[in-house]
Amino acid sequence: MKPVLMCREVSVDFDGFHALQGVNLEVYPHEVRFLIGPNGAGKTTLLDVICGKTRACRGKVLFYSHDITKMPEHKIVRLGVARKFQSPSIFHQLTVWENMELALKQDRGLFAVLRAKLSREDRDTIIAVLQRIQLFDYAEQKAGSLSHGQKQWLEIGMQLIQFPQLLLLDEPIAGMSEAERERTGELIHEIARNCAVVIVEHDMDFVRRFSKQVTVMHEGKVLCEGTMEDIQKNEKVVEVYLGREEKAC
Amino acid sequence: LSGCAASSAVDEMKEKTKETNTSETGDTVKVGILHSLSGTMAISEVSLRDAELMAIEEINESGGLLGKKIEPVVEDGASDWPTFAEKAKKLLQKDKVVAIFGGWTSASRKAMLPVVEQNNGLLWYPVQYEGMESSPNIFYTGATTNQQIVPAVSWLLENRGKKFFLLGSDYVFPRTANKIIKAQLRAEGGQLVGEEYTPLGHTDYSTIISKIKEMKPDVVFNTLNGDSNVAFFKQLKDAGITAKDVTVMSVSIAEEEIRGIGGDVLAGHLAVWNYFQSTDTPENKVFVEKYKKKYGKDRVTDDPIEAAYFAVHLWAEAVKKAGSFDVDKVKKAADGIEYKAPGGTVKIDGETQHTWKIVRIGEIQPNGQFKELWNSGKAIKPDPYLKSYPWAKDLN
Amino acid sequence: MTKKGWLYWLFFLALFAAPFYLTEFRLSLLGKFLCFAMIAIGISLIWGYTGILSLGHGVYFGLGAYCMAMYLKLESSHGRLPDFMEWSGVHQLPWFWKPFEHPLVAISSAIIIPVLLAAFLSYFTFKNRIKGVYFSLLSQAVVVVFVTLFIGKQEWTGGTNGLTNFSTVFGFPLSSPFTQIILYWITVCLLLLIFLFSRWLTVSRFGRVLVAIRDGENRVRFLGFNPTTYKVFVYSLSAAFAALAGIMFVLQVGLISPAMMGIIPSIEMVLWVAVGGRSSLIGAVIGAIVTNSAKSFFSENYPDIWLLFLGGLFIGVVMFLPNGLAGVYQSFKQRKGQREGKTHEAGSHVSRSVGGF
Amino acid sequence: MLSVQNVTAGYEQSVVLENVSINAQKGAVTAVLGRNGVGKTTLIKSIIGLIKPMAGKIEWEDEDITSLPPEERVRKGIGYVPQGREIFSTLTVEENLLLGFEALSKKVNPAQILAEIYELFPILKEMLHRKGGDLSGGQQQQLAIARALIGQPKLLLLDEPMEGIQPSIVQLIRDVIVKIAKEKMVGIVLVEHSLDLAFSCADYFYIFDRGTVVAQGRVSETNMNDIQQFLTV
Amino acid sequence: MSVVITQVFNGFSLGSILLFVAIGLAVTFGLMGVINMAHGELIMVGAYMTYVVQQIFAKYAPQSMGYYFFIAIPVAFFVSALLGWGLEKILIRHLYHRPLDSLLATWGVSLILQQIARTIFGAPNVAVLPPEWLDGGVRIAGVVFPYKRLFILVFVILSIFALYIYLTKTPAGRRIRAVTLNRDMASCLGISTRKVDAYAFAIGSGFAGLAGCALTLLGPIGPTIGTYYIVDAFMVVILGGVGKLIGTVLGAFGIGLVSTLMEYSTSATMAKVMMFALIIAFLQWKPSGLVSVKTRSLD
Ligand SMILES: Nc1ncnc2c1ncn2[C@@H]1O[C@H](COP(=O)(O)OP(=O)(O)OP(=O)(O)O)[C@@H](O)[C@H]1O
Ligand SMILES: Nc1ncnc2c1ncn2[C@@H]1O[C@H](COP(=O)(O)OP(=O)(O)OP(=O)(O)O)[C@@H](O)[C@H]1O
Ligand SMILES: NC(N)=O
Ligand SMILES: [Mg+2]
Ligand SMILES: [Mg+2]
Repeated sequence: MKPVLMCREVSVDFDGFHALQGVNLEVYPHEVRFLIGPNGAGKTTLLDVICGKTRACRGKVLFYSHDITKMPEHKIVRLGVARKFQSPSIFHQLTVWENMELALKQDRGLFAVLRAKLSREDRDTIIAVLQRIQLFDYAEQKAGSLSHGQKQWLEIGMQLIQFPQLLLLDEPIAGMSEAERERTGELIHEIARNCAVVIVEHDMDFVRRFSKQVTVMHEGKVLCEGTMEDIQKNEKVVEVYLGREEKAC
Repeated sequence: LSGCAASSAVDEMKEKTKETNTSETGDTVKVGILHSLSGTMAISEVSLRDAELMAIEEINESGGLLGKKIEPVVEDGASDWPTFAEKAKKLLQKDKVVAIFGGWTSASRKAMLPVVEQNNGLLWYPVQYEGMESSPNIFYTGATTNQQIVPAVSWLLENRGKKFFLLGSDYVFPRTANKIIKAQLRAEGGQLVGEEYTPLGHTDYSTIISKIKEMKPDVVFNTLNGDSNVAFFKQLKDAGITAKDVTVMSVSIAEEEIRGIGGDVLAGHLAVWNYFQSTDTPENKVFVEKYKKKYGKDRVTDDPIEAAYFAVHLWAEAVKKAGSFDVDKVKKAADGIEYKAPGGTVKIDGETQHTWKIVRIGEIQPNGQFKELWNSGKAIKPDPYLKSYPWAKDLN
Repeated sequence: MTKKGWLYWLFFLALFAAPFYLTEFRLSLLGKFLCFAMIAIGISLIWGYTGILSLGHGVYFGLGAYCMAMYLKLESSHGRLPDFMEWSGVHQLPWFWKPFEHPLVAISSAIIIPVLLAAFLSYFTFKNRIKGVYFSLLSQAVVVVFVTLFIGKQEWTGGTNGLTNFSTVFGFPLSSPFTQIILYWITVCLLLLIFLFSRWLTVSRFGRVLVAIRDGENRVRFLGFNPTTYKVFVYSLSAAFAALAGIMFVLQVGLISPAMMGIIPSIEMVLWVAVGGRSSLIGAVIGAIVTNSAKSFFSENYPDIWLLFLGGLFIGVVMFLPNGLAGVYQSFKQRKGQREGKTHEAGSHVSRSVGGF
Repeated sequence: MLSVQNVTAGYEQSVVLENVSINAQKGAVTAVLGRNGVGKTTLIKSIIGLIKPMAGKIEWEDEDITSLPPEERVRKGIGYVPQGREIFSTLTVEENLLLGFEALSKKVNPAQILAEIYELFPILKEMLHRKGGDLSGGQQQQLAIARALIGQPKLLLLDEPMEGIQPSIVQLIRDVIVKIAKEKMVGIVLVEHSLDLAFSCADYFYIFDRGTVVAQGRVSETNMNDIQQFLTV
Repeated sequence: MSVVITQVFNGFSLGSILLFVAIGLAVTFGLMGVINMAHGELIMVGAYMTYVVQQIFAKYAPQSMGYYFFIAIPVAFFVSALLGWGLEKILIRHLYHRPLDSLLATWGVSLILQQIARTIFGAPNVAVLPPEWLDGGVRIAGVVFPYKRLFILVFVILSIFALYIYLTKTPAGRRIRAVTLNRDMASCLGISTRKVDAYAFAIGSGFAGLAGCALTLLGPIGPTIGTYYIVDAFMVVILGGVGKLIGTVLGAFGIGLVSTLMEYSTSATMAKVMMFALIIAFLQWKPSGLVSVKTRSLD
């Protein structure tokens, strides 16, 4: 099977600080790939490189057969790469509904948008997604007045509605309660039926529960890859990341 | 909004019903005073308003005009040309003034010109300017080029030297003036060693002063306007150039401007005008005394102030002669009218609607006053198109 | 919605009928203010909706006005060289003046030139992701460049004096009240068209993209929109409005000079919109009319100290009416709505309602 | 110690907290639990003073602080780690830390306090001269906690302090929380989503739903499973 | 050769003036984010204060006239600072969360201040006679370096140095920067943001006053002088890069040198056009100025 995403020897420098040093990563369709690693390992930076926010100084990023290493952000998105940021980034002045409407999969050209009408299906899709993320009751509210967790949900919703082929999630369950984590996890697996997902997460219970394949990063490099069990056995991972207690679980 | 429009509509409607042709109903007659009271030009123009108001007061004190009191309507042109046009229109159409006294910059005059022509109004413009104009609805009481610049250049060539450096603000008056000066230099054997223009409001002259130093001219002919003069002269002095090294002849620096620069800084430099506060006539003694008494003893009079002042009196004389405030009649009557102005007798030239004036060259003293070095003796006939100067033939 | 719609139509009807209840002078002022209102709508689009504060719209207004004025100048020169060129020592009409003998060329370039300039500048500026105050001040630099050039190139532009003293347009005398009233009506029609068009833009999804750009431009990118395209489009559109305003301004006022395209007028344009309420189109229109009426009123009645009143007005609006005059109406409506709407749950209806107008 | 009495608070258009009363004691960890959007952050912001309550009273060490601005509450010994970190992004890590000293009115030896902090969060020492905004999410969170600790508060408000922090450091921070509570007799209000985590260090808990307290009690006397119901939908 | 030296000196001299008018703005705009259109009028206040001090000296202490400038400097600073402080207390304070509104309000303030100056001091310019010991200049290799220019150069360098130290090396400066970055969080760390805001704005305004004082040596003093400098001052700050003093310094001297050079080889008008066109072009290349503070945050 062809990978959805292929990172080859991706490196990033920030004024001499090597945030990524030759990262290789392959993600296959329908895969849910967890990305873990100590704070500052470079996980967010890697996602940034994939979605075009940060430019790699070396290496290549391929999305299917497209070389997206140097593509402008919006073109990458149009190819089908969606990204949820670590801190919620939604449009505060627009209502929840309007946020969803903008995120709809659509022709994002100027003239298409000028003519755009909300079709019945679009409306149904939005309503369905809103219900799924439990924000239907808030549809008319300004997104800025949602609580932190609700904003997280809204942003996830906005990614869902794009029906992407690759979904990048940076700590999607931060600030969610246990039940909600559960639901998010299920949601992610549901999504994975149609697309590949890369998730950065620090909650080990969550990772354990929902992961198949986990990639561990450390100091800008991939430390190891494997199932959660494999990884828990890795001394180095325990030392730099999990800590003794986690291992014991 | 519709409420606001409606209410203004109501008062307009009232106006419309009682509307007659002019404002001379009752026992007052309105005249407009339109100068910049705010913005960059206010530094010069506010004094003109004061002078005009004083003249109006004089006329009213001596019984008014044709049995009516003159009522001035003051408007602010705000140093903005479209505003001048708008206010002129307002004065003529709404207030029905019989005459407007106003303007300083040529741009403001050009903006008012179509308005007064279309509404058949009367504008009295009191400042020296670049000539090449003679509107049937404007009277020009400031000097035109042959009453200021042309004689000054001749005098300089005779008395100070041949090498001229031209410095001016980048707008119509200096550019036109310099074009004339260049033609005159060619005709009278002068030499042009440099010509520079700076944007209005320019305040750093170090580079230009370096150029002046390099060119070593005998004379800098200065047509800078407004605040730039302050910067130029202060910095010229700092650069160690005194009036002995290079004489600067200015056409826009009068007593009022000197006050804002400091007489020390300017001492020894020259200016050409038709009037100085120090001009020795009996009329001037009275005028200066009155002006200071009215506006404060630290105030000074100068050429544009005088021209604004006697403009009101000239108009009054013309009205008296016409026996009417009607614009056409006043215009007709104005030809040849004389008035003993503080700077000497002035006379209206009916053909060009400019005034005959005496030309004076003065040297600036540390106390901010002028010492007259030369004058033309008799009033010179205005010639805005320089028709009587052969070298000026191909200027237009 | 319908009630609001009624108010709009009433407002424009009142404008239409103005020649019947205003004197010639007041009508000419109102005509001028309506030109300003056109600019204000454009600024509301870019500032209120998209978050781009331009301090340089005087340039687009000025260019439009100059193009029209060139035609008028040539028409009133009757084949001779325009007067200011004669004084400036130009002996032949410069080549780029020639096309402006044709009214259609003049009018179309009055729109096209400013729009091209706006598109050119904004394309590079937005592509290079210059935004916020950087953009505002950069647009101010553009003003300085153009004003200085227009003043410096006196022989081509009339310098500080600008272009003035026109007599006719298409053979009709500009000074006749009849011509002025026709021009006024054309202005009202254009304003109405601009208003309707802008309103259509803002209530569409396009309008929401603009607001999203204002909220967070980078986030918009990650939804697959290219903000540059959108920003260049609205910016150029607002330049077109300003240019149109310039054309009508010259026809009605009979004068254009660099002072009208300078820094101060450019800032004032923004002030009108702020006074009216920046994210409200009708607010912008009302702001332009009210601010300029206030300016006229204060300066006519208190020529010596009117700046104090005007300054006070700006401060007062900012302090007490953060959303401008339109904000007053909206908060009034909201308070009323809150009283009435307590009963039904928020969000129970997903019908589209669009914020602001 | 800290006593929030019948507080009603919210934002311009909406009331979020209604008639909420809670207490927090010195030397104890008080956990505040609840689903998303129930008003936990609003409560914390009311305590620190970023939101003015519409009704009710907040007392700290038997003094009414309801109408004091945040800075004065902080100087009275209340420390705050906000949700979302709120690092000064263009200031260096060092400057961010130094700002922590603003809360202290008495003279202290900064070097000693900083040394303790570096021991706790070694990564911060490495990044001392980097801009706060350039740090990774977890690094910023550590910085935010460190910054609050520097002020040596007597009451520490922690709004989801573990968000985005790697597991080994989560354990560390939890230990720190317990330690300063017990050893330095600091009162701690901890907003936390993970029931496990909260119960592993808290003494007392409050559970919120829709802006009111729906359950409260001692951790030692409560069965975790009993309260799960409040946290699920 | 002497031409080159003169022009370079002129460039630095122009740069020093630009820097002076921009220092205060670097604080109020660059750091605090207030688009202070009344900055020019604060300069004006400084200039008028210098005039007032001179008048007082002329009246009461004509024998020590030479030293009036040393009194004028602090007076200009403190009066402008006080005005800025009041402005912040009454007006700006309400506008921190609406930065672009500050443009509108301060524009109103500038209109009012101009009108007040016109009412108090009259519409025409007033004259300040520079102290005699600043007359003349040193002559080195045939080139005259006027004392006033040198004085301003030294004065501005000292001012910027003092400001730099204050902002980066003192807790007070750190507080200012923290407050301007995140007002709420700063107050939650125990900083009293109101005080800090007012002080910072007062300091920025005070520097505007100093600039006004220095400008009396070279230029006009009238109600509208502020309008001549305001645009240049903003250009210097954005060219240098918002939020960094060193950028402001580079921006000022850069503009000074380049525009003097261009003025020498073309004309003042063309130099102005080209200078502004260059600034526009330069920002295309470096959108956040010569020295920029970027972080990875999304916006
Ligand atoms: N713009 C930048 N300038 C300097 N250093 C940076 C910049 N961006 C990131 N870094 C550094 O690069 C490293 C990787 O950061 P990144 O955000 O990718 O970490 P992360 O793995 O997402 O960590 P976390 O789990 O804490 O979110 C960090 O040490 C961070 O300080
Ligand atoms: N700035 C605001 N303006 C208006 N309403 C707000 C604002 N911030 C939060 N709210 C509303 O207040 C309610 C409570 O928010 P709060 O942030 O206190 O929740 P929380 O319990 O901290 O949730 P989370 O676990 O997601 O952080 C939410 O419903 C939210 O919509
Ligand atoms: N007419 C003048 N001096 O502009
Ligand atoms: Mg991260
Ligand atoms: Mg919260």
